[in-house]
Amino acid sequence: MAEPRPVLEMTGIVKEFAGTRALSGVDFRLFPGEVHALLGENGAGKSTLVKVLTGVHPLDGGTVAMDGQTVHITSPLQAQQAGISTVYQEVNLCQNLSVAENILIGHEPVRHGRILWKELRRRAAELVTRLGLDIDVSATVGSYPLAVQQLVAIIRAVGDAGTGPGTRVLILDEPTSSLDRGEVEQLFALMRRLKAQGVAIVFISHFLDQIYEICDRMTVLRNGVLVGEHPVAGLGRVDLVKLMIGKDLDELEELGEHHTRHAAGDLLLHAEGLGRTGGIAPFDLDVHAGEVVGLAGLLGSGRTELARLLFGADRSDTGRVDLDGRRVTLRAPNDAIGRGVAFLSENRRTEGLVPDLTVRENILLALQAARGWTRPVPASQRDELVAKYIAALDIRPADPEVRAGALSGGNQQKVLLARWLLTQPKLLVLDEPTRGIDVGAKAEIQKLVVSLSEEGMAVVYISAELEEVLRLSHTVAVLRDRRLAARIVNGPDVTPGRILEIIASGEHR
Amino acid sequence: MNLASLWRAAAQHRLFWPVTALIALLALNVPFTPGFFEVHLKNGHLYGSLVSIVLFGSPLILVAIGMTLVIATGGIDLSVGAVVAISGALACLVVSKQADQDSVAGVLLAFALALAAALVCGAWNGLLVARLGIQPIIATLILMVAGRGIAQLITSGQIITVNSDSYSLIGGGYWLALPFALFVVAFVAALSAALTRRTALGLLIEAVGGNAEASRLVGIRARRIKVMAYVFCALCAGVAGLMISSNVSAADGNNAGLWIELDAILAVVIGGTSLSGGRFHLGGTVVGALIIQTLTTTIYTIGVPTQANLVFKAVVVIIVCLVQSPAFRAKAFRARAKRSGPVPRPPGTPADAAHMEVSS
Amino acid sequence: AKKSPAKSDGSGSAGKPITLGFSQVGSESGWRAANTQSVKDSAKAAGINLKFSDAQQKQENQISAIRSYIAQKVDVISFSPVVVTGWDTVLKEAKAAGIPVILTDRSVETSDPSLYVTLVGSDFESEGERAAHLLEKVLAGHTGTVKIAQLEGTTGAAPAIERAKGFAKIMKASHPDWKIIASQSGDFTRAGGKQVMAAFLQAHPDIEVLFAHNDDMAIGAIQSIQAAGKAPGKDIKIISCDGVHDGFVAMSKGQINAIVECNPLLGPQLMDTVKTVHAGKGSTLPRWIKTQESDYTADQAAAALPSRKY
Amino acid sequence: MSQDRRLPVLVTAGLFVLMFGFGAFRYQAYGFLDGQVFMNLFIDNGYLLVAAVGATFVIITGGIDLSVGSLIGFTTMLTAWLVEKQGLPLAAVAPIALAVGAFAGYLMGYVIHHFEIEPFIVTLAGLFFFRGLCLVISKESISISDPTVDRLAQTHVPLPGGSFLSIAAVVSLAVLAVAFYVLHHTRFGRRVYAIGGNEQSALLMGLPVAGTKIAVYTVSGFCSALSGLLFTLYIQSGDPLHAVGLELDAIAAVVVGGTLLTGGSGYVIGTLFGVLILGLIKTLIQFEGTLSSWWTKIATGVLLFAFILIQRAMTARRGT
Ligand SMILES: Nc1ncnc2c1ncn2[C@@H]1O[C@H](COP(=O)(O)OP(=O)(O)OP(=O)(O)O)[C@@H](O)[C@H]1O
Ligand SMILES: Nc1ncnc2c1ncn2[C@@H]1O[C@H](COP(=O)(O)OP(=O)(O)OP(=O)(O)O)[C@@H](O)[C@H]1O
Ligand SMILES: [Mg+2]
Ligand SMILES: [Mg+2]
Repeated sequence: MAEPRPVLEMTGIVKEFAGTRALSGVDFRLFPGEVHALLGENGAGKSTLVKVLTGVHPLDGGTVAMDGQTVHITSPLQAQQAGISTVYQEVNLCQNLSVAENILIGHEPVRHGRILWKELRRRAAELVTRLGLDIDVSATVGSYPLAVQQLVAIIRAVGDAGTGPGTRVLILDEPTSSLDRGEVEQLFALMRRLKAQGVAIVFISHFLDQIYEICDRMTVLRNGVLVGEHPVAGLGRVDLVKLMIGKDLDELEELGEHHTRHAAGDLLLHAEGLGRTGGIAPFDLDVHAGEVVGLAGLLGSGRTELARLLFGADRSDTGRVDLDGRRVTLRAPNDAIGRGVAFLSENRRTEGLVPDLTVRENILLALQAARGWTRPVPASQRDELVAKYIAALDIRPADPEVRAGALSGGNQQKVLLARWLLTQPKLLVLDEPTRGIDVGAKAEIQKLVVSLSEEGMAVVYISAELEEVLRLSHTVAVLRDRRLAARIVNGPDVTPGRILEIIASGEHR
Repeated sequence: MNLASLWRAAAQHRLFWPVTALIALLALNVPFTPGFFEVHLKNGHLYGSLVSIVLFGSPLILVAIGMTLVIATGGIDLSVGAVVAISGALACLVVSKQADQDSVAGVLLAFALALAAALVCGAWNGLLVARLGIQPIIATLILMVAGRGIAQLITSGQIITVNSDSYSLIGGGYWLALPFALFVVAFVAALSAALTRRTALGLLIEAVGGNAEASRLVGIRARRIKVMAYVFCALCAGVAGLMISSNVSAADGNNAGLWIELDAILAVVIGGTSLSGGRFHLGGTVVGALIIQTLTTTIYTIGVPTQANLVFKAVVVIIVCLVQSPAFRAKAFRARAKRSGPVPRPPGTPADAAHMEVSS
Repeated sequence: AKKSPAKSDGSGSAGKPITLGFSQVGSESGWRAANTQSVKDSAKAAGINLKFSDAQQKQENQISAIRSYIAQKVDVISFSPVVVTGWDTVLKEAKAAGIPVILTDRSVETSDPSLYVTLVGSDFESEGERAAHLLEKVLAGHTGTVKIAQLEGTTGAAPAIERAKGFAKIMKASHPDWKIIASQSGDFTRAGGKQVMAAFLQAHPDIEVLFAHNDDMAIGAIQSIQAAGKAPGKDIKIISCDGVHDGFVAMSKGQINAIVECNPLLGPQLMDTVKTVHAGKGSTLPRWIKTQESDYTADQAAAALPSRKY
Repeated sequence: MSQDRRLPVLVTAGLFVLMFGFGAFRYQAYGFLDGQVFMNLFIDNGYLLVAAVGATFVIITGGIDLSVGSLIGFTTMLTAWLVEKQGLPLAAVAPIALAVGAFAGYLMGYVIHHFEIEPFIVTLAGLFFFRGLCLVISKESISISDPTVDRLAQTHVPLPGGSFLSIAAVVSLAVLAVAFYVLHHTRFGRRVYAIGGNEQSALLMGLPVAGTKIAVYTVSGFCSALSGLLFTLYIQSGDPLHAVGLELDAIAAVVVGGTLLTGGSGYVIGTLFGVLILGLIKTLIQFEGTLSSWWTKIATGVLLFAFILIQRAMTARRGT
C-alpha cells in the first residue's frame, strides 16, 4: 500500500547528556496534514527529541530527513528557515518586550530597514484575536500570567505558520499544560485549520483526552527508547498508559471521589476582605485543617493572585488574615512560612527552581531557609530525607547530585513539590502542581494530596483541570474576573457543568 | 590503563585547568631564574621566589576570597581597593600616634579600629545594595571614589610611616620561618570555608545568586545574606589593607590597593566562579589569585620591558581563560582530530546547548 | 555665594585681592601633597585668593578646570600639567580672555610660546643627570663594570621618562662600563619598589647599584634587600630622587647613599611670580624659574634631616 | 508598565535640571548661568557621551565592556603616531583608527560569545592589552601639530545666544541620535533588547544571537575609537595615560541614566543625562573651587550617592 512520503523522518536518533542517555536510537516519522502525538512519561525524552530536531542540542547520532533529503539543522534559526516552527515546553519569551514584539520579532514589518510600529501592532493584535484572546499587545509580556504567555508563545509559532515562510511542520511541546477549556478549544480549532492547509503538527501533552480529541497518530517513548507508533484510533486508553509507563494504572479509578470522606478539622486560616488592587478584589475565605479548598476559574480569573496573597508573596492592601486564630500580617513569604504555610508557584522556572543547584540542594532549600543559616540540616538526616522524597515522588534520575536544571520539566516540578513537603506545612497552597506531569505521577500527586489532607494538612488546590479540582476538594471556590464569585461545598451534585455555569453567570443560589 | 583512568579523573576535576595554568606559569620562570624553585634559610626565615609570591600575593588572595562571596550573591564590589587604603591608613595613623609604637596593645587597638572601619564600609555597601536596591556596581562605585578620598583625608595625602616590629609582623614578618601572612591567609580561607560549607550559608548564598525570586519565595532572608557577604568582603579587604601597609611599614592612602578590585575579580573568575552569581569555589579563587601574583612576579623576573608589561599580562590572562573554557577546548580539539561527526556544528552551538538545560 | 567676592571684570583693581585659579595634577604621592600644601599656605600668606581644583590625574579634568576658571574670570591661572602635550586649545582660550597663565612643576609643548608667561618648577632630566653624577661620587675609585638596577616611576609619567633619560645620557656619555641589567616600574610607591626589588634580587643576585626614581620606591627596595640578607647602602649602593623626610631618615642610616632633591615647596616662588605677572611685569620674568634644589650624600644627611619639611 | 520603564529616564532628566538650577543659584556670581557653562558640559564630555553610547548597547544585551578607556587612549596614541611620526593626513588616519577600534570590539565579542568567557574578563584583558599597546607605541606623549587637527579643534559652531559648541560636541550628539534610531527603529536594535531580556529565549525564537552579540561589541569598539578621535581633537595629543579608568565613568553614566546592568531595559537618552550629570558634578566641584584633593573625591561620591538615592526614591514608588 503506497504511503505518502513523510515530510519529516528521524532515524536512529541518539542523544547523550553528561550522565544520562536521553535518546537511544529513536525513529520518528511525520506526514503532511497529520496531528501526531508524542507521548511518554516525564523524562521519556520528548522535549529532547524536539530540541535535537530543531538544533537546540547537537545530535550525537542518527539522521534527520525532510522530504527525503538529509538535513543538518544546527540552530533554531535554521529550523525556522527549514519550515519548522516550535513552541518549546517552557515558555520562551522575552519578558522585557511587548506582546506584539514577542510575536513578530525577527519578522517585523520594515520599510527601508525602519520598523513600522503601527503595522507591527496591528498584525500582532490580529493574530492574538485569531486565538480568541483579548489583551493589550503593547503591554510587556511579563505583565501577564503564565497561561497568557503560553498563548503568546503559541501565537508566535503559529503566527509565522500562517504568515511566515511556508511552515511545513509545527511542534507544540505541552502547549496546553496551563490552559483551560476555552483556550484549548481555540487552539484545537486553529490546529485543525493548519492541518487542513497540510501543515504537519507534533503535539506533546500529558492530557489523554486531548490526545484522543485532536491526534491522528502517536509515537510513544519510554526512557529514551521508542516503544511504539500507532494510529490513535487503534489503541485504547488503558493500553496506551500501559505502553507509556509499562504498568497498569488503576489507582486513579480507585481514588474515586475524595470529598465523600469529608473530615472538617478546626479553622486554620481565616481571610477577611483580603485583596490587592489590580490583582484581586477583596474576598473572604476559610480553610480548615484537613480540608482541601479547590480554586476554580478561567485563565486570568485571579487564582494565582489569590494564592499569592495567602502566602504573602504579594502584599495585600486591604483585609486581614488569621492563622490558627491569631492575627498575622503577611509582609513577605517568610512571615507565612513561619506559620506553616507553603506555596508551590505555577511558574517553576522563574519562581521555583534554582537550576544550578543540585536536586538535593533544591529539595532542602525551603527547610534550610526556615532553619536559618546557622543550623544546617545534619548530613545523615539530610540524605535520608532527600532519598525518601525522591523515592516517594519517583523523581528521575534518582540521583540527588544532578543539576536540577538538567531534569525534565515534570521531574523539576516534583522536586519543587518535595521541597515544600519536607517542611511539613499546616497549609499547603498548590498552584497548578500537576502542570506538565505525566498520568502516573499525576495520580501519585493526587493520592498524596488526599493522604496529606487526611493526616490533617489543609490544602488550597489550583488546577486548570476542573475535574481534578472537583475530584480532590471538599470546598470549591469559584473565581471570575479576579473576584471570588462563589464558595460551594463539594458533593455528588457539583459537576464541572455547574461550575462553568457559575463562572459564566457569576452568581449562584 | 589504570593510570589513564586516574588522569581522566584528574582532568575532570574543577581545579585541573587553573592548577595546570599556575604550574605552567611557574615553570616559565625557570629558564630565566635557574634557582626559581629553590627555598633556603636566610637570617632565620625561608627565602625564595615561591615565598615572596605567597608573601606579596596574600593581600590579593584575601580580597579575592571576600569578593567570591559577594559575586556568588550576584553582586560585585568595586570598593575593596578603597577599603584597603582606609584600613591601612587608619591603623598606621593610630600606631604612629602612640608613644611606644611597638606596644602590642596599641597595635591591636589599631587593628581593631581599622577592621571596625572596614566593617562600616561593608555595612554601607550592603545597605545600598540590599536595602535600597541600588545596582551593586554603582553602589560600590560610590565608596570606591569617596573611600579613596577618605583614606587620603586620614593620611592627609602624605605617607604615614610606622616603626613598629609588632605591626610589621602581620604583613612583613615571619613566624616559624614562614611569612606570617601565610598563616593569616590560611586562617581566613579556612574560616570562610567553614563559614560557608559547615553552615548553610554557602547554600543560601548560592540560592540567592542562582535565582533571587525563587529564594524570596522559599523564605530566604536574601537581604541579610547579601549584607553579610558585603561585610565579610570588606573585612577581608580590611585585613588585606593591614597587610599591605604593614608589609612596607607605611600607609599610602593615595596608592594602596589601587585597582586591586580588578585583579580580585579576575582571580575569582579564573577560579571558576561565574560573575552571574550562584555556584562559588573558594579553592579556585585562591589558585586564581596565585596565578595573578605569579604573573606579576614573572613579569619582573623575566625582564619584560616596562612598556610591554600590560600587553604580556593581557595575553597570559586571555590564554589562561581560553584553556579553561570547555567551548574553546572542544573547538581546538575538534580542529585537531578532524573526525566529522554526523552534524557539523557551527561555533556557538555548544554554548547554547549548555544554556538550554534550564529550559528542558 | 561663597566667601570669595564676585568679580565683575577680570582686572581685579588694586583694592580687591588677586584671584588665582590653580589646577593641581592630583594627589598621587606624598610629594604631591607637600606641593599642594605649600601652594595653599603661601597663597594664604601672600593674601592671594586661591581657587584650587584637583584633576585626579586626568588632563580632561584639568582642561575643564581651566575653562571654568576662564568662565569665572580669575586674574591669573596656574597649573601643573598632567602631561606635556595638548594644551594649545584651552591656553588660547585663556589668552583670548586676557588671563595670564603660569605653569608649575613641569613644562608643556606649545606651538605658540606666548601662551604661558613662565614656568616655575624643576628639571626632571637634569635630576636624572645629577643622579648619575652623584653615583660617580658614591662609586669613587671603583672601576670596571657596574651592574645597575633601575626602579622606574609610573610608566609614561613625565618624571619617570625624563629621569631615566637624564641618567642614561650621562651613562652613555662617560660610563660605558655601567650596565642597567634590570629596569621595571615601581609606580613611585613603596609597595611597588619592594615587590619589584624582591623579584630583581631573585633574578639578578649580582646587582651592585640601585637607581630609584623616587625615595618611596628606594625605601621599599631597602626592605627587600634586607630580606635578601644584604646590606642596603653597602652591598648595594642606592641613589634616589625627591628627598622626602623618610628618604633622609634612611640616608642618615646609611641605607641610601645619595639623594637628588626635587623640591615640592615652590609655593612662595609661585606667589611672587603671580604678583609680578598680575602687576603686568610678566615680560621681565625668565621663561623658566627653576626651583632651588641641591644634592645630598649620606654624610650630609644627619645635618640636613631636621630641616626637612616634607 | 511601559510607563514605568521610561520613568528612570524622566527622573534623571528632572534631577539634572534640578541640580543645574542649584548650581546656577549657588554660583550665579561666577557666571554659572552664562549659557556657555551649559554648552561646556557638551564640549567637555562629548567624547564620554560617545563612549557611553557604545557602552549602552553592550549593557542592554546584559554584557559589559571595560576596554573603553584603554581603547580611547590607544586611539589617541595611534592617531598622534600616524599623523606626527608617519606623516599621514588625518583624513586617512581617522578611518584606520575607527576600523581598528571596531575590529578590536569584534574580536572581543567573538571570544565572549564563541568561547563563553565572561565579558567582564575578556574586556578586562582588552583593557590591559590596549593600554599596553599605547606604551608600546611610545612611553612619551606625542603632541599633534597637524593644522587640520588644529582647525577642527578650534572650530566653534556658533549657537543663538552667543554661546558655541565644538565639532566634537556636535558629532557626539549626532551619534546619540543615530544610536537612538538604531535601538528603537531597526530589527538589530530590537534584537539587542531581546538578548538582554533573555538570551536563551532569543535563541529559541530563532534570532541570530551570535551575530547580534558580536555586533554589539563591535559597535562599542567603534564608539570607543570615535570617542578616542574626539578626545584627540579635544586634547590635541596622544598620551599613553589618556582616559585611564574612563570605562567606569562610561558605565556609571549608563547606569545613572536608568539602564539596568542585568540587561534588557534602558534608553540612550538616559545615557545622555547620565553623562550630563557626571559632567555637572565635576563642574559644580570646580566652581566650588575650595576643595582639597581628597574632599574632591569625597564630594564626588556624596553627590553621586545623593543623586542615586533620590532617583531610587522617585522610581521605587511606582515600581511594585
Ligand atoms: N540539558 C540537559 N542536561 C542533562 N540531562 C538532560 C538535559 N535535558 C534533558 N536531560 C535528561 O534527558 C531526559 C529526557 O528529558 P526530556 O526533557 O526530554 O523529558 P520529557 O519527555 O520532555 O519529560 P517531560 O514530560 O517532563 O517534559 C531526562 O532524563 C533529563 O534528565
Ligand atoms: N486573558 C487575560 N487578559 C488580560 N490579563 C490577564 C489575562 N489573564 C490573566 N491576566 C492577568 O493575570 C492576572 C490574574 O491572573 P492570574 O494568574 O491570577 O489568574 P489565574 O487564574 O491564576 O491564571 P492562570 O490560569 O494563568 O493561573 C491579572 O493581573 C491579569 O491582569
Ligand atoms: Mg518535556
Ligand atoms: Mg495562575
